[in-house]
Amino acid sequence: MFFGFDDDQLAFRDAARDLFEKECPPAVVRAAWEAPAGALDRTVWDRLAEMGVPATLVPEAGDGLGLDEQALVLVLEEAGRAALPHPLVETAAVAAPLVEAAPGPGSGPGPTGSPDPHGLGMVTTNLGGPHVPCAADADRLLLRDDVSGHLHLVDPAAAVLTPVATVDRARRAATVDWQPTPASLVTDDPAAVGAAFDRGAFGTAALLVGLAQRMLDLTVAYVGERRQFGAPVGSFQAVKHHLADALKELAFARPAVHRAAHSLATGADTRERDVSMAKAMASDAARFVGRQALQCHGAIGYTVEHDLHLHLKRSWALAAAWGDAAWHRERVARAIGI
Amino acid sequence: MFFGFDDDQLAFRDAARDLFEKECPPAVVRAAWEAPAGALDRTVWDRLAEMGVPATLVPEAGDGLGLDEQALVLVLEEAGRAALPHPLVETAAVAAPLVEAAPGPGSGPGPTGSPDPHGLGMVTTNLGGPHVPCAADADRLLLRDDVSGHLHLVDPAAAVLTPVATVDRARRAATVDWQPTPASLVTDDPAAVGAAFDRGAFGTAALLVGLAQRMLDLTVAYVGERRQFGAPVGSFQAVKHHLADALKELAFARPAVHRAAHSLATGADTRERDVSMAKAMASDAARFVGRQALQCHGAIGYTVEHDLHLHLKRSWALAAAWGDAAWHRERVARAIGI
Amino acid sequence: MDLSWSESEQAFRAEARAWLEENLAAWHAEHGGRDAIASGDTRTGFAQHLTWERRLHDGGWAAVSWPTAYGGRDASLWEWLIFEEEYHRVDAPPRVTQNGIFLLAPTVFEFGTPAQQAHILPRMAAAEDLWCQGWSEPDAGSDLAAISSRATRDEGGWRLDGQKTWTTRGAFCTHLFGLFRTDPTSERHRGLSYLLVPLDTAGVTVRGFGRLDGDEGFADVFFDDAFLADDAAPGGVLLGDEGAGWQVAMATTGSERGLTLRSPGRFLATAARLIELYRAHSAPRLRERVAEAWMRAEAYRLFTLDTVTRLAGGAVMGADSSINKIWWSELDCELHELALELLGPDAEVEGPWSKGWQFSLSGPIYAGTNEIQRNIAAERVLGLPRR
Amino acid sequence: MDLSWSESEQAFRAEARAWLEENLAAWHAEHGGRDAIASGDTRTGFAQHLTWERRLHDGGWAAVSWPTAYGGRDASLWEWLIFEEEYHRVDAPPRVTQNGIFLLAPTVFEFGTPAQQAHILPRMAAAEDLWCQGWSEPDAGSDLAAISSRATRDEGGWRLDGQKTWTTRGAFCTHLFGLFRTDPTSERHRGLSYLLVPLDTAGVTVRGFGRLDGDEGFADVFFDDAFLADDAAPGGVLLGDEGAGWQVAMATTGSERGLTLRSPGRFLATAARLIELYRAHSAPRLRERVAEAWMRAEAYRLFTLDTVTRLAGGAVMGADSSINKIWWSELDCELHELALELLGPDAEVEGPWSKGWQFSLSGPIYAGTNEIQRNIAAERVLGLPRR
Repeated sequence: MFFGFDDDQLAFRDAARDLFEKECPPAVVRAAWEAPAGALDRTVWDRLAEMGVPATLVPEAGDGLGLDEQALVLVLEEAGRAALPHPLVETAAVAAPLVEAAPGPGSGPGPTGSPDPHGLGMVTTNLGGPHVPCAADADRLLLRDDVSGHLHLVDPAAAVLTPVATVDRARRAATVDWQPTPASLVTDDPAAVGAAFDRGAFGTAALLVGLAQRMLDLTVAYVGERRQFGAPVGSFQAVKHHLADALKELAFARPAVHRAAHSLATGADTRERDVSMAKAMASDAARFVGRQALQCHGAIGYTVEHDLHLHLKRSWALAAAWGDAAWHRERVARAIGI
Repeated sequence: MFFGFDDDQLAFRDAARDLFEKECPPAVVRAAWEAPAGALDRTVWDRLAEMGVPATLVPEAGDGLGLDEQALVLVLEEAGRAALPHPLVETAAVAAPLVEAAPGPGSGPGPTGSPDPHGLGMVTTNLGGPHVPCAADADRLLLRDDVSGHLHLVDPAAAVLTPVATVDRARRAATVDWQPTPASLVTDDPAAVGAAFDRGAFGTAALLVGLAQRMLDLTVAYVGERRQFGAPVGSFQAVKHHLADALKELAFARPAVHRAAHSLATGADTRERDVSMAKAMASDAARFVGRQALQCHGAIGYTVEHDLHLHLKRSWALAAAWGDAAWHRERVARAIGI
Repeated sequence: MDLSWSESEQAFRAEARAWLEENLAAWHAEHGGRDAIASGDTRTGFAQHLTWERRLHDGGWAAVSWPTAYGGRDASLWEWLIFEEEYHRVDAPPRVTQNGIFLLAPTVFEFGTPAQQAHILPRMAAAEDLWCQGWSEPDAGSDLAAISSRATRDEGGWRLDGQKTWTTRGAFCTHLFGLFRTDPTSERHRGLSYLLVPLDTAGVTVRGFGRLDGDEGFADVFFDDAFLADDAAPGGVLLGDEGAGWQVAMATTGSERGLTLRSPGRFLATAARLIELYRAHSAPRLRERVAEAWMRAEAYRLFTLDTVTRLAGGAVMGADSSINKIWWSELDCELHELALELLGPDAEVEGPWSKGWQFSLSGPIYAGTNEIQRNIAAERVLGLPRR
Repeated sequence: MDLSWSESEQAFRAEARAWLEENLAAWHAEHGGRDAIASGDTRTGFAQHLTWERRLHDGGWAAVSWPTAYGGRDASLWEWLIFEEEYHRVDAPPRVTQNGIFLLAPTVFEFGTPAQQAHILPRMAAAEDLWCQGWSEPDAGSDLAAISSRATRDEGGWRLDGQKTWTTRGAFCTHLFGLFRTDPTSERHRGLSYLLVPLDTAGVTVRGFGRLDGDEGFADVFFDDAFLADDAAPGGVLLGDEGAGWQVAMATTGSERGLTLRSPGRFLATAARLIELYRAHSAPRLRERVAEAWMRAEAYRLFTLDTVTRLAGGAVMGADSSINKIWWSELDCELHELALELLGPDAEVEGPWSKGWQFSLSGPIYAGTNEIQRNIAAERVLGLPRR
């Protein structure tokens, strides 16, 4: 029994953290709010690709890193901390293992010239909900056909994108109108589709843990400096208790996400239940931490000039995407036989 | 528009408060925990009967006080503050108006010789749930026949009582095994039975408001005296916020109970909805205030030597009786068309 | 108890309803339909909303509880409640004149000289003067007494220096009412004065910035040796006595937290829209919470009836305005949270519910954070000891 | 990660399960059936539960993680977790020896001399010496440092004066471990010593009284010039150094709040019983909350696996034991609250759920109130400034 991470996994996380601190500061997230559809800056994505992160779950035989969800989960937490606007979960957790298993169109160097061992590029998907993130920016769209339930890999040029004005503009979301063709089919296996969804829900849970951690960190730092009534705001018991509860909810959600990584990596019978528990707890924890963070920041956090809102709005969107907490609790309820 | 009480109603409340302070101190409640079945001391009840409280809703023509629920509600809040163990709601709110409308057995002086204009004595009922309070102590049992739904007034001697060990022993509860007879019938009118239930739920909501008020008062007094860390416990922000929330929940539940009194007194179309809103809010407020009261008392409140538990356990029992908060919210949901 | 409305109150309601329905439709049409009207917290939307404010004024509905002489109609508190219910029932727009009419005006009625009342109130009701609140400063948020903006006495007026911030709609207003330290030697609550400042005064700079929802609803107001002449306005620029600014301001926070700013009608209307939304997306798991939210909005109405009954009986709004503010601000969050849960994936789309949700999150912060309100309730209502 | 149990751990689980099932049945039979066994917090029940404690000891299960020499079986923390899961799975009785084995023992291992360990631990494991905790005083509850009970140095021992209270099962125990002020000039955390006191010492009076549920689970312990001889026990009556009582005691609160007192197995077993109860009374409105409660029990298990992994790696249980205590105490309340909602009118009947509910309400109070825990988490984990 060992509920922790090995040195390689921790080193992978640290490398990702360094990368995000350098390449994905709040300015990059703000740029993603403003950039026209299709013009998302790829610098941080290219660095991730050089690290092989999008291909984390792809076997070495397929020129991937040959790692599993237990390595990916820590990197995704870091992506959440940075509020990375790019579709990393959609590409690395959802599409890459699938497409590798059933190679879709293309191969060789990625469409954008970014290093890309298996020619997948940056992929987004409608599996997490109708608002497809970075739809106009991605190289490929992994689309579930509502009629057949089958998954297809589609060239964005072959689809009609209708932008959606989302509260978090860095979602860069659109609805997608498209037609499946035999050539675009990736899989018609319901189990494979379900597994892809579960990897997406799990990856989103990891992002939420990272987003929540960052909101908590920002708040702890702020209430330590901000003085009112002649004392740091953080010295008032009400603020202490808000943040102690935020810490608690986050501290107990994180192990659930890590366990889900293990269940997916080992193909445990309980993986659906474990993914749902992780997504439910991470969604609720992120919403709760976000509320405490905003309240403890006060008016200073209630502006678009402060960085908090970048994480806050992302956490709202992701808590609702890939099945909200209630949807996943429902799946847990079935799994425990009630 | 006048959402308040007139001088007579307030004077009636004050008289009841004086009576309870004199005749129903905690010692009387504790005695009700210990007295054998059938041996509940009647002193406070006899004083109430002298005041005419059990006959509050009985017309003057029937030798009652000829008042309505708007007068009764304040007296019931006082009964709650005192944690009166006697079945005042069952007698004054539920049975008296019914039996007066359709005189049941007996009349003239009450069976115990206590002043009793219409010979009803002390009545209890199974309308509020299967555990009939003070079943062995009452003079009459107002029983709903589960088969027909009709209401009967039964002599306790004609029923088999099985005591129930309740957490609040002052409930003095029993289940009742009995047979309806034509002679014992009080009403077969579903509307009358429903109205009797609503008056019971309303009266219980008023008791809960009084119980909660008393628990809040006890706690405010205690945290003002109790010193820890060199300061009164009540000067700590966490304690302040617990009790501010308790105050808030109670302060917003009370007007709902007063409005229910008005709706019943005036026969408003919305009376069912208003009674359910009152019982739901009073039940939740009492449970919430009780939790804060116990937590703010700490270990000192967590003993049977402190009086808090007398009110705490009564509030648990009454929050669940006459339909719990969820049952009444359900009725409100139907009333507002969802 | 008498929970019925008198014939004249019913007539008042009928008149208000008819006027609101007709004029709201006309106002929407005037701007090319409801959807063509932007948020009142944007530059464009503010201008559009001013045309609504002027309609209200022309109809005599801008400030119903004021004397007719000042542009009101001498309505009772009860009639004011009725008007608010009708106003929100038809989903009429937020009042961009709110900080003047709901916050400054009660203070002017209480502390203003007849000359000030005669000058300020009619122009406020007519939306000619547009008032914003200049209280918070970068270092004085919850802790209002930490104000450091100075007003230094000078020949025939005051010289203003300092910065106010989070000033709602400050970038679109013409006037600011604010607290300034007029006694340089004073500390905390003492030595503050309540000044009325035209924003076109030389040395005053306003910079609008985005609230959480991105609208330019906030502003910084910078005072750089700005000279505010005593006669900048008839009746003078000082409201109440010099040095008495704190007491004067507290009267305004009373109305901010208490009765006048957020009436029950507002939340009952939101609850009604939530119930419609629930019917559209049946989600049984939320049924009980929707019913609870409706009950809490209704309980707020009943609590207010109780308050108005007491005020009508001569009582004054006390510290229990603090639990009032906690109640409506948390209720507003829950009403919108439920709507977002009902909307599911569409919750993230810009729209009335997502916008209302973001606005609701400011409720527990503005007008004194709910943490401060809980302190007040505990200390002044329950009498718990201060630290 | 490796979330599988080794073969030896699986064998350990099988052995524990078999022993517990057989002996629990035998113990019930010994007393005329499960329902004939009273609460361990009553005089009768305590005696009945002692026979269970002696069975555990005879089987070598009284303190699995202790060295065999002291009556344990050298089990690893992992095996201890397994044993706890199995113990609660069969719904074995609460440990009336808990305050000795779970609270005092870890401190004895850390601070006791070999002589003290050799004397105290085996007798504790055998339930020959029954230990209660003498910390709280009428004026020292959350504020433990306010202790005023004195131990005055006297020829060959200590003279004890003062009062301890809320001493769990004090009326049934034989020994007390407690904090006494040994330096009369000292204040707060300084000058306290950790003493081991036989309750039959002349001058010591114990008065049991009823907890919230009415059981005689609490006691006052009065010390009236009681002479505690240095040689009252082999190795002496002082645990740790004279005057170092606070540091020694903090080690015990660590285990109280942290790993050893309330293991995940306890709450997983309650959650399993709650799920059965839900199946018996289908109440769809509670389905989501029951699932959430199960998740929280399971999350506590995972959090503990993470903790034990770190402890096994040499880390020490730190201030995060404070959020641990908040989590399980609030979870216990919610699990029982849900059961009562499922039971409806029967919730008020004396029984395992209503008793468990009342006990759960003590969780946020004992072992340092959850308000204190939140302070600790905020100050020591998050590093927020003290007042």
